[in-house]
Amino acid sequence: MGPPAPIPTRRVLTVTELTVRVRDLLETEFIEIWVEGELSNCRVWNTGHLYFTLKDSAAQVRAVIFRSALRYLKFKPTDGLRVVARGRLSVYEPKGEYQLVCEHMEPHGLGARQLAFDQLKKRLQEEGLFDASRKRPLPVLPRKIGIVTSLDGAALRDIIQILRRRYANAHLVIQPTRVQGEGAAAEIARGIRAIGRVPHVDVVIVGRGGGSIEDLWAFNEEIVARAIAESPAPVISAVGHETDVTMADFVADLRAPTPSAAAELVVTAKDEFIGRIDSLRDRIGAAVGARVQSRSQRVHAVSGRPALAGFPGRVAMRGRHADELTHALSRLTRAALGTRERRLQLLRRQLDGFDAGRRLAVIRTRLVSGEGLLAGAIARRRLQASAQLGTVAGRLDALSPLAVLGRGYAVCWTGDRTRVVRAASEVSAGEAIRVTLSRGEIEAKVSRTE
Amino acid sequence: MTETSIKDFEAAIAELESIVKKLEEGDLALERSLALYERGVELSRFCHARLEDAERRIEMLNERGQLKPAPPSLTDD
Amino acid sequence: MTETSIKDFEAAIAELESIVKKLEEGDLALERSLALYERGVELSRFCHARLEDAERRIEMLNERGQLKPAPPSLTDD
Amino acid sequence: MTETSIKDFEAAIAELESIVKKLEEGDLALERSLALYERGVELSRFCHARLEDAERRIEMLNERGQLKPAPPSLTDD
Amino acid sequence: MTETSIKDFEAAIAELESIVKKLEEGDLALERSLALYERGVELSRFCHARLEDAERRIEMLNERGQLKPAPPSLTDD
Amino acid sequence: MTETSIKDFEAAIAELESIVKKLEEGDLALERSLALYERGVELSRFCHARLEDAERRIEMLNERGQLKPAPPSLTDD
Amino acid sequence: MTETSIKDFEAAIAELESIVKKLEEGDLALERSLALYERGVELSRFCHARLEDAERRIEMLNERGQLKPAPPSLTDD
Repeated sequence: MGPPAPIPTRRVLTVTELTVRVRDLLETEFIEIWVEGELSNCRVWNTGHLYFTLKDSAAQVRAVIFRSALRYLKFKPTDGLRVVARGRLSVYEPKGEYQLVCEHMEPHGLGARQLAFDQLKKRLQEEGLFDASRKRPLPVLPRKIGIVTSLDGAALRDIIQILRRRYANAHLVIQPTRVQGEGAAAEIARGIRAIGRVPHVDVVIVGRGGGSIEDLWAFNEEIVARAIAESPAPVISAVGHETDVTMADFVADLRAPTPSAAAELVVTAKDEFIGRIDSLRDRIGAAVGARVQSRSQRVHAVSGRPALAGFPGRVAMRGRHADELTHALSRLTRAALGTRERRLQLLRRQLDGFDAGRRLAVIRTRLVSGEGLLAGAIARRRLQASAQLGTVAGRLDALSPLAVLGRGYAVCWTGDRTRVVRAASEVSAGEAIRVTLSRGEIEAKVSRTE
Repeated sequence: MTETSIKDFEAAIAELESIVKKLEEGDLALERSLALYERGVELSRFCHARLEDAERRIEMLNERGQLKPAPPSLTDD
Repeated sequence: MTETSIKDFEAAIAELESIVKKLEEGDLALERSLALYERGVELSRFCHARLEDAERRIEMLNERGQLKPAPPSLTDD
Repeated sequence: MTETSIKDFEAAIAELESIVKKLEEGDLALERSLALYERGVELSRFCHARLEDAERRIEMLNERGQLKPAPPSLTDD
Repeated sequence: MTETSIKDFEAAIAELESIVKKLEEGDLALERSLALYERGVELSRFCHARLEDAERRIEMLNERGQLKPAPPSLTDD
Repeated sequence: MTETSIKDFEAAIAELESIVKKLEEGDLALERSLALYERGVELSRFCHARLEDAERRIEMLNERGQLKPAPPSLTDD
Repeated sequence: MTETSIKDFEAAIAELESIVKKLEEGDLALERSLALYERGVELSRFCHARLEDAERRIEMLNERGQLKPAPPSLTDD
């Protein structure tokens, strides 16, 4: 608490000015102060705020704690109680009184340590030791579980019991330490470091059973907090009961309200593990099985589709079509040839029906007949002519005037054969005459006439 | 003998018949009948010659061309 | 012999037949009958020649390529 | 024989038919009918030759690469 | 034989069908139908060759590894 | 057979399905459909082989590690 | 099986979970899902092994930082 600033001389102030300056001064200078004193005149107004006076043997100061802060007090303020109050100064101008506006109040005795605690907490917080980002996840299955606690007390037994129950073959490494009293903090810090050096310790439980704030105090020490922060394995703090929050709790990767709770946090029950793994295993089995099966169905379905399975048959059908066409081709061509052959055959028969020989024979008959008739006709004509001639020639023969000559007569002609000499006188001697006899003629000379 | 030309067989036959007729009627002078007779003989010879000629020609044709004599059936009618 | 041209077989036969008819009707002069006869012989020879020719041709056709009988398979149906 | 060219089988058959018809109707001169007959024989031979040729070609094709006979089921109908 | 190229089986079958149709419609000249027949035979052989090839290939595939028939449970639905 | 590489089971089944679809749509040339068929058989075999391989691997793992047997639906087929 | 090293139990569980997720979400290629399955089996075995691996032991550090078995009073529970 520094001395007030000197007031300039000869500067006359109004009361109000003075009061304001005092107020400003007090309110800027006494922002967070700790005051120790005895409570008196404690009186809760109907606003819920608590008005009281802090006094010691020589002085007193008026104070107020507002309802909002009053709620968080871990004790009930009563007259006569010695307390340490934290707050700031303010001025009640109408009466020129200053008063302490209390933000926090503790029973006296804890005060110094609390202050140290708060300061440490603030420092560590500023260093970032409490940052959520520093918090490491716990191993799912720690190979070895470190325990830093007292061999006495129920805490260790509880932890062991719970771990064994959950995970029978859990491997525990215990670092026995004192957990209260002088030097306990250093021992705990050393223990944490020692555990940190044991291979395969994947998680460390640091803690103790419940007790008074003094009993738990070792876990508020910086040395412990730093040891926790530096631990290579994540640390679970398990100090006291739920209401006690220690520095160790702030720094630890996880805070458990009790050692038993810490044990439960450290390891999931083995059965649950096995169940979980098997369930995962079953799920991948089922998933892959379903996949293979669906694939198999798909393959079989597509392989069995008629378009593929029936393909050879369809090719064969094409073959049948080709065969049919080929057959039709052959049949039709042969039919075409056959038709032609038959037509030709018919024509041939018709042509053969024209018997040239017979035709010739008929003609020959006609010719021969004609020839015969011709020959007959000419022969008859000749005979006719011959007969005609015969008849007339015969008659002529019969009428021949010389027919009598056969009987010995003769006809005497004049020499020129123009006249028949009927009387001797018609000729004279020496004159030539001709005598026609029955056969032949005689040429003669008249030798004499008579 | 008057060598009067003879036209043909038929004319000869006709003249011959007329001569025969004349001769049959008689009353002809010997000379006339002799002349007629001789003319008749001439005509007769002419006719014979013609007939022979015809026969020869027919025969010749037949020989040359193997003209078959008409079968009896044809000549009989 | 008058060598009048002959058109063809049918004409020849026809003329021959007409000649025969004329001859049979008679009353022809011998010479005329002979001439007709000669013509008839000529026609007859013409016809014979034609007939022989025809026969030879027919024979030749038959010899050259026996007009094959159609194969049974085709004629049967 | 008049060796007029023959176009093809169909022309030959058509001509043959017309010849057969003419011949059947008769009344043709000997010469003409003979000529037609000869032509007919020629045409008929031509046609036969063509058909034989065709059959030979078909047979040859069949031999060359066995033209599969149709399966019984196909030939039965 | 006109050795016109054949594109593929389908073309061959199509052409073969058209040939059969033409032959069925008839009225073709002998030469033409023969030519069609020859072409048809060629096409038919082509088709058969292709089909045999195809069947051989299919058989080869089947020999190489039986194409599994789908299990009853799959084919029944 | 075109021995085009097959990438994996999925590619194979996709190609197989597309092939079957094409074949079902029909109207393919013989050659083309044959090629598709061959490819299809190849793919189908590939798929079957892969599935068998997969089943064998799954079974092997189950045997080795005493894991739960696959559900009946997988082992039955 | 790809024998990728497994860091620790946590990694194994995490990978196993991611594999389950991948497999259950589906649409993986067969090969890939098989590989994942095999990996999953491997991981699950690893986890099982790890669970059985730990010795049932309670040790204690003495003042000199040495590990000693814990007194029976602690282990006999």
